[in-house]
Formats: sequence, C-alpha cells, structure tokens
Amino acid sequence: MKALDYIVPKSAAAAVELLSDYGETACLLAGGTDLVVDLKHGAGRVETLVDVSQLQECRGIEETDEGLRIGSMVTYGEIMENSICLTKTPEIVAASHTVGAVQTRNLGTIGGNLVTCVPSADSAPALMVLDAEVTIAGTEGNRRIPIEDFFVGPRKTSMQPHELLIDIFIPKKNLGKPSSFYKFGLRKGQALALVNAAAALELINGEITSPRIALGAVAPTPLRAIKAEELLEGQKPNKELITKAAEIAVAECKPIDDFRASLKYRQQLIRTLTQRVITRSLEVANER
Amino acid sequence: MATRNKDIQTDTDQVIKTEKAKSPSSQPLSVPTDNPVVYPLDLPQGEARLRTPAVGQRASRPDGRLHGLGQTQYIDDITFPHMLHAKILHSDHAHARIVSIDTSEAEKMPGVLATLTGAEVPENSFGPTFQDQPILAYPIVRHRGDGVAAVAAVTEQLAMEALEKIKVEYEPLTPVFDPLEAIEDDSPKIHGESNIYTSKIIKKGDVEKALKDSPHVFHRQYTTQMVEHVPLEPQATIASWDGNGRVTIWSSLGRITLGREDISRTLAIPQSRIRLIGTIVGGNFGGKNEIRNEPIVALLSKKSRRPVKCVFTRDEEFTSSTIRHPFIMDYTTGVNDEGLILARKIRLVLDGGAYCSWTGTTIGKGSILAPGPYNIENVFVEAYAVYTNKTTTGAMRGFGAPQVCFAYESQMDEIANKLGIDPLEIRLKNGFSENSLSPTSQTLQSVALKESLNQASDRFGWKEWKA
Amino acid sequence: MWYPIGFTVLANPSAATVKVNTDGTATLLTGTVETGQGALTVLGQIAAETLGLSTDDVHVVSGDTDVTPMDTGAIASRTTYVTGNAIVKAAEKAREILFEAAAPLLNVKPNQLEARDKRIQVLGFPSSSIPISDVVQHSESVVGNPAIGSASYNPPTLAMDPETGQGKPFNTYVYATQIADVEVDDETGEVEILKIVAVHDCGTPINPMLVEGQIQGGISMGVGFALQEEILFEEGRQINPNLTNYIMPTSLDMPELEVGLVDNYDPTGPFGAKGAGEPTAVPTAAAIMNAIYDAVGVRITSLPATAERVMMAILEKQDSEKTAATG
Amino acid sequence: MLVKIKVNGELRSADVPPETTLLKMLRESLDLTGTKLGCDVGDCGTCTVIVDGVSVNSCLMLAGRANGSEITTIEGLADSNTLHPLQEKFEEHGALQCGFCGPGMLMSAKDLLDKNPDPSIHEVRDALSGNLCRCTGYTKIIEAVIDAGRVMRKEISA
Repeated sequence: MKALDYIVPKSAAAAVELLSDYGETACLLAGGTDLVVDLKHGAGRVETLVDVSQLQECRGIEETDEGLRIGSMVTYGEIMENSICLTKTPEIVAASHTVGAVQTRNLGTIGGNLVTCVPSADSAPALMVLDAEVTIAGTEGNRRIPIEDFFVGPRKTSMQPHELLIDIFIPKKNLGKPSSFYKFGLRKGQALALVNAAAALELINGEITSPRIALGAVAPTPLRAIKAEELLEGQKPNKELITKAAEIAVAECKPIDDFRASLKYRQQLIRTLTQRVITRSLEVANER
Repeated sequence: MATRNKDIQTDTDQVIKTEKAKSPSSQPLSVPTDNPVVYPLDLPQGEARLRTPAVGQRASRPDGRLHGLGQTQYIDDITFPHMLHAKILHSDHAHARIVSIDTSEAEKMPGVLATLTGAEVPENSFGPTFQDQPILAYPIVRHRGDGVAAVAAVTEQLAMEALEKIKVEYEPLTPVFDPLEAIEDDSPKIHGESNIYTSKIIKKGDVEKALKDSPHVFHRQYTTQMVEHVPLEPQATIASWDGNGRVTIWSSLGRITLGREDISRTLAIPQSRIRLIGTIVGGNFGGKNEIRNEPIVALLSKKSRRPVKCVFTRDEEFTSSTIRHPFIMDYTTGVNDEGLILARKIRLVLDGGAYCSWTGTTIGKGSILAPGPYNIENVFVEAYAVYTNKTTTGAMRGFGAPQVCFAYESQMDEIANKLGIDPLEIRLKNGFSENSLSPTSQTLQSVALKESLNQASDRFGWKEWKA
Repeated sequence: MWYPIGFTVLANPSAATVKVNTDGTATLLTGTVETGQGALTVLGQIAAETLGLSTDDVHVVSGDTDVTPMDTGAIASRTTYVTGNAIVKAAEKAREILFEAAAPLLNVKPNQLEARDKRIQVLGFPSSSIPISDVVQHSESVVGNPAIGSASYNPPTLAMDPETGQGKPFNTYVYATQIADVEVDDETGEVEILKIVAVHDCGTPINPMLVEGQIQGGISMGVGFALQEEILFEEGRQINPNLTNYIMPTSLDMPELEVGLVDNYDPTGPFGAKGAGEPTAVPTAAAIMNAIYDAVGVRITSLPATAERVMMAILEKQDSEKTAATG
Repeated sequence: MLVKIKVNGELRSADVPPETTLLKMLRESLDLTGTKLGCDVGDCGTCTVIVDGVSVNSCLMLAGRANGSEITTIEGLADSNTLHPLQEKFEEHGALQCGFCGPGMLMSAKDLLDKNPDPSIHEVRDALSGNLCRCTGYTKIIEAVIDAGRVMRKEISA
C-alpha cells in the first residue's frame, strides 16, 4: 500500500470539514473492507484517510416514535446481534448475514456498504422495501433523502464528495412489515450476490397492500421493481399473479453479462428470486 | 511500507492530537512486562503416539500441536537482519519478443539494492521433463505469468514501486489460446516447429473391429477447466550467501533433492555449494513441485550481498505458478446388451499452457487410466499435449486422473441408464478384480475395486435409495 | 476409480537413514518434505514399527539437503509407499545390528529374534527378551557397532512400448468408490451436495486418522473441481486470479462426509500400505455429475457444473420436451 | 504514528506508517508471526484475530484503527501450563494438515465458542466460512470445534 495519512476526526462536522479541505485526495474510512483492498491495489489518488468508523453520530441503533435509526457506522455483526433489528427488521438481519463472513461483517458497516454503492450491495434491497431514508451531513448541515435517490450508478451515489452518511432511518409503519430477503451467489459462504432480492407487503382483507420489491446486482444500481409492485397492489395473491409479477420484474431490470453469469441466467435468477421473495413475504403475512 | 516524508507524518500526529483522537502519541511508551507468547513446554503426547505396535495407530502429529500454537515457521515467518524483499515484474503480453529491458531508473531509487533480468541468469531454463521454461523470460515471453525482471529492495512496497520504473519494450507476437487451434499446422508456434510437444498411445486388441461389432456404441465429448491448487501459503523463498560462496535457500518446495539439482544447473554452481531447506509447506497439491523463484532470489541475494526474501502474492500464485491441465476428451465405447464393455476408444487433448512442466507425467497417467478400472479387451487411447499462450499447466493432485475419471465414470452411468442397468451393477460387472489386466496389459494385484463399490453402496444405502 | 502409486515408468527412488539411540529412541532422516499430509508422522510410524518402538520414540528429521538423503519428494502419492519402503529397509539394517548384538545374550541366532514392544525378543517367546535400549547400549559400547542403517527403494516398473503403450508403468494401484447425494434447485440450477460416501483402498492404513483427513480434503478439492472452480481468461489474461472470484469451497459448501477404508494389504508396500494422497480427489466430480443426472435428468459434460450451466441444461431439456410434446 | 494495543494481555506499542495494517504491525513490528498472510484482501481468513471481542481480518484493518484495542492472537490462546481446549481438540482430531489456515481458523472458532458455547454443526460451518482451508475438507476441524465446546461446557474432559 502506498503511503497515507490517517486522521481521526472527533465529530461529523469535523469530518466534513476535513473532506472539504483535502478535496479528492481524502477519503472516508469506515469498515475498510472495500477501501483497504482498493488502496492495496493502488487505486485512486487517496493520500489521506479520515477514519469515521467510531464517530458517535454515526453509531448506534435506536427505536424512536418515528421509526428505527441505524447509524451508518454500525457493523453487520452488530445488526445481526441487535434485538430491535432481530424482531423489527428481520430481512435486514438476513441480508447482513449473507455479507462476506464473520470477520468481514465485524469490520464492514452498513453505511460503508451503501456508500461504496456496488450494484450487488446486500443491504440495499432489504432497506429499499422498507422505504428507508438516509441522512447525509454536508457543509450546509444535514439532509435526509429516500434511499432510492441515494443510488446513482455503479460506485456512484448522490452524495457530494465532501459529504458524510450519518444514518439510515426506517419509518415506524414499516417496522415488522411482512418481508423476505433472498440472495443467490456462486457459493454458500462468502459469496457476492449474482442477484439479491427483497420484498415487503401487507395483506389486508386478503388483498396485497403497499407491496415493495427491490432487486440488487440486476442493473447499474439496486432498484425497485415498481411495475411489478403496481401489478400486485390490491390483488388477491395467486400463483399466476406472482409469476406475472416476476416476469415484469425481469423486464424492469437491466442485468449485465459477465464472467460471473450470463444475462440470460441472471434473468432466470431475477424471475426465481422475485417469485420466492413475494411468496415468502405472503407466507409471513399469513402467519400473522 | 514506503519511506515517507517526515514532515507529513508529523502533521498527521498533530492533527490527531488536535482532534484528541485515540492516538496515544502523547502517552509514554509502555515496556512489555512479559513475552506475549506463552505456551506449555512439556505436555504429554497423545496416547496413540505412545503405543506399540505403531502401525495402525491414530497417532497425532507433532507438527499439529505447533500449528495450533501458531509456532510452525513457514518461510514468510523467517527473517534475517538486513534482509531485502524481492518482487517480480510480469509480462504485459501473452506472446511477445522482448526488444529491450531498462532497469536503470529502478536501480537509482534509494533502497533498491539489486535488479535482475533473464539475460543475467547463468542457465536460464528449467523443467522436470524438458527444460523449456525460463527463470526470467528472455527474449520471448510466452504467457502473461512469465517474469521478465526482478528487484530486491529494503521493503516490499519499495520493490513494487521499483518495478513500475522498469521499462520493457515488447514486439508483440501472435498468441494462440485455444488448444484445438494451437494443434493446427498454421497456428502461431510457441516453441519450435509444432505446438504438440508430447503425445501418448495405448493400444490393446482391435478397437475399430470391436466397435463395429458392438450392439451399442456410445459417444460423448467431455471437457474440463483450468484449476488452481490454492495452497493457503503462497510460494516463498529466502536466499543467503556466505563467504565461501555457498548459498542457503529456504523454500516452500515439496521436493528438495531435485530442487537442488535444478538450482545448481541454473546458477551454474556445484550442488555442494547449495543448501536447500524445505520447511513445513503450507499446502502443495502439486503446485510446489518444481523450482520457481529460488534462482531469482539467489541471484538477487548474490548481487546485493544480503539475504533476500520473495513471497508470491495471491495473484502471482494464480498466474505464475502451475495449474491443472484442461482436457478435451472424446470417448467412444462399445457395449453388449448385458452392459459388458467390448471396446473403448479415447482421444485426449491437453491444454499445456506455455511450458511443459509436469505434462509428461500427466499425459502418461491420464492415458493409462483413461479407460477406467474396467476389463476391456479392445482399447485405443491417443493423447496430445499442446502449448498455448496461457498459464503453465503442471502437476496437480491426480496428474490427469480427475479429468479422465470424470469422463469414464460419467459414461458408465450413461451406458447404465440407456441399457436399464443399475449403475452399481454395471461397475461390478466390468470392474477389475485380482489379476485383471490393465490397459497396458499389466497383471494387477491387491485390487480392491469391488470391495470399495460394495462397502460404499452399503454405507450409502444404495439399494434402499434406488428403490 | 483407480490410481497408481509413484511415477510413470521413470525411476523415482527414495533413500532413508535410521539411527537408534542408546535410550531406545530413534532418529529417522528423510529427504522428503512435510507438505501438510502428515507424511512425517506416517514415516515415523513405519520406522517405529520396524524397530518395535512407539510413534513417539522416533524423531523425524526432514527437508535439508545438508542433512537428509535423496528423495524424489512429496509427489505422485509416493511417500508412504516409496519412502516408506526405503525406511523399512533402513530400519531393518539398524535392527539387524541389534539382533546381532542381542543374539549371544539370548542364546539364539539373530534370525530367531524380533523387535516388539520396545524389546528385542526371541520369536514367539516374549519372556525371553531384553529392552531395546540395553541392546543398543551393548551393541554400541561393548560390541562397538552402533545401530544405524541406510537404504533406498525404487518401485520396479517396465518400460511402455512406444507404439502400443503396453508395459508395467507402475508397481501398484489403489481403488476407490465415492457416491454423492445431491439436491438440485430446478429454478436456479444450484446443486446442494447433501452427503458423500467415500470408500478408499490405500492398502494398510498406517495412520487411519491421517488417511481420513486426506480423503476428506481430497473430496473438498473434488467438490470445487466439480461445481465451482475455474480460471477464466480474456486474451490470455486471467480475469479471476483471486479468492473473491475464483470460487473454492468454504465450510458452508462442504457436505457431510462418510469415509470408509477397504481392508486390503499390498505385499509390496511397507506393512501392506500403498498411498492415499491424490486418489482422494479423483472420483468426486464424476459422482456429483451422476447424482445431478439422477436428480434432474441433465448430463453435464463440461466442468465445472456451475448453477448456471445446470440451469441452462434444465431449460434446454424442458424446451426439447415441450417441442417433442407439441411436435 | 504510534499505535498502542493490548495484545494477549500485554501492552505493546509500535511506531508504524499510517498505512500499516494490523496484520503487518503484528507480524513485523511485534514479531507475532503466528497470524498469517494468505491473500491480503480479506478472502482467506488466515489473518483472523480477535479485536475487542470480535473476530476481524487483520489484513483489512489499519493499525491505527486498532489503536487502544485489546487483541487476542493465536499466540495468546494457550497459557504456560495448558493448551486451550480448541488447541487440544484440533491436535487430537488431526484437524489441521498444512496448518497455514490454523491460526485464523482457531481464532474464528474461539470467537464462536466464546459467544455460543453449544453451537450446532451448521453454526460452526457458518462461523468458519470466512476461513478457507484447502487440505481438510473442514470435516475434522468442525468435529474438533464441537468437541472443544463440550470440553468448555465440561460435558467431557479434555
């Protein structure tokens, strides 16, 4: 690894200020599971690391009257052991469990995963189906945006270079919403997602209400299958409906064709995973 | 780690201090009160190690305890005062002629103590069968894993940065990657006049006639992929010379006697002046069965007059060590209505990569084993190994056997399914027993094939499972 | 599955030296290298057995060209068989010196003695015996003949005819059967191996625990070869030379393994042993491919059988069945 | 920068460049070479150590980040009189072959048993999935971890 400077700011405001001062030569260090690898490969022009992993503003998981707040620097390991997450957002726990392995989950943070913004980020679909929002700190103060607006392209978010992701917020109405997460990788342990998918929905009087379907690794960014959701809204669930929703989801995605998997196979996975997350979410809803 | 402008480090410390971060730079340095490495010295050994007779005991391994304590010393755990670190520059091309190599800029860097190119290696070739592989490629590079130059510097990072300063000018040559293309007469040639560098024939009985007379003939092509050994320990070497002109080399090599012969040949020094020490190897599987960086490190050590260590990165372990041969296998098998195999004709094409390495053994074992452990009177096997501009294929756990076994056992099931015979039955029916004749007409002894079939199917519950 | 022990026709000798110490322990010098398989433990057991000692009584020195004798190395599943045979011969030479020294003390001929339970005893008469340490001391300080032996072994082979390949390329072979039980997800193509039963012949298992370890490890390599592993190229450049994208089995990818050994004895091997290293990795891929066919009716002829390859074969089969049904 | 950590119960410090990983600091500055470098990018797990009670890849953690932490490495698993039950059981089962994955594997196993003293086989597999092993097929490793758990729960004696 090339020579670097390493700074530990004591507040989010200090971090943002450091980023503004140093410009593109500075980079935020969260868990480091991606960044340190990139730095070893000599990527970019980074000369200064600003370690925000221990910033109080970015830590902690709390439930408030409005909903659930997960600090951006909370590790996957911490989410998996958190009793609120285990009961209120089990699909986020499930998604966290599929990230890397124990050692990487203990380093890797949910915020780092979102900011790195790879299309296959496992936490993204699970957060998207719960209408999560993110808080971003900049020189002008904090702003909060829907998570869908956060992802712009592969490794590109809507954050400005000097901004810092503070936390992730899930509205109260979606805590405990029947949901499901499914990831398909090239092996069982430590796999990158070929496709990952999540769904959340309510069953009211036997009709699907506020369905959400999100898919990862199927387009330049994680995405919501809005048209498939529209098809499901207000319908009584049946097999043909789910099959049709899955076909629509396939049409909504733009997967790549690479050495890990062909386009055609990724489409098959989108089809299968969409069916499975909808079906499973319905089962969860019915179990209530 | 790079030597870094002191001012900037001071700045960093100041920033940390002003931020009152966790940096302890203002705190006094603590003096360890004890060695943090503690372990019991005289625990009893496992009971099975103490029993007689020794054979048949589930005796624990003395190295096993050391592994568990973290005490096993692999090469990378060994250091010497003033030791340098070597890094190797690999080819930018799959097939090219080196026009020039300029190491002067690298040599000017403070902390870089030696560089090396292929032209400086006394005998720049090695290989267990043919000596067709260079220590550092010069003047032809034949795959991207070929090393073209090496550097020894005070840190690994500096050695890596020095590699960036080495200028290599290439004249690209047409590469060939597909073994079936490489086998053609008009393909680009990688060594000499033909890309087929070794072949094998096994011939018993009259396969053509027997196939013609067979009631059922099955044909299928099977292919396998390139596979890496993935030893958890990447290959590593340290070399150090003494005043008598004697070099000691610590290496993760799995065969030191022949390794010393190869090193002696490439360095052009007597074997008596080489001490080769093999420590515990962190996984071999065939990938550490020939020399690789030992001569490079020895020469860098000689030039710099310091001990030099070289450890492969994981990337280099994939691209510059050997890997398993991909096979293209055509199987034609004649059987009668009862499922007895009457004839088997096989053609094997081995993708050999850029150099021969252990292909001789692979093609030999692959051909002999290809018909499977079955009594077949009429056998014809032809096998060809072909150079391509890809990673060198060599020894890997089974020398061609995993490839041909995949083919012959897959075809056994296909035959069984087609003829409505139980897959276990068809193997028992055709399988070797004591004094069976192998495809090379060797009378086989201590044959336990059917015993293994019966025990495995009993343990599996084959009959119940099939029912 | 069958697999030979040692090199194809070519000479691949090993040499060994065995020294017995005056306290009845021993030192074995071998030029092979421990590459993880437990070779040094097994070789020590072979020396111990020949001398009537326990495994722990023998210290094994290996892997130093200044110290240890010629060895072709840890390759071709040859260590137990070839180096083992050399050790038996070397230890027998050392033992012969002890028999010569002990014979007059026990009033018998040297060929009427055996080394057992750390004693030199008259064949079949355990009561008529002397501790091996006493014999070594006697031989060394009274007779003046230290108990040391060196020997070598090379498996006998016959050249193969260049035109027909007929000949005796190896001295012995091992055999094995592996059976896989798999579950295939016919909507993703994912193959889950539920269980593999492996029964191998290695002649006498010198150390059954280490043989099991070889088999279990070989199977994991076979699983990777069968389902996951492949080096991919683009214009001669490897595109996945790392453990992120070169997919080898993790602990979650390995099924339950049941391992058995066939009761066998090869008279040409040390105490009936043959070898176990490589053959363990040989039959796994075939067993898994046959199990996939059994589960979903598709035959994968090109390795690895990735989920994608299996899924595409399933879709192709479904398409052709549809065509057949409508056509 | 000066990094101060408590390793295996002892306060240690080293002056390292800021880009130094914890792995490099342990191996090169503190001479604790038991922890291994196998891939250097967090895939193989040979560099696993326990930092403040959780297992991490020390090749991905910068030394500065570990500043002020309590760290257990393989060298801290035994004491001067006894082996840790995991070490005993790994030896007894012949769980390690080449041994290179061993230090990381044992640290992951310790992390598991510290948190879940009675894991199921699946839980053991899950906990070790970040530690690649090429020699053993994981079978004997898993058996040894299960057995060590039983010793630690005092169901069986060592």
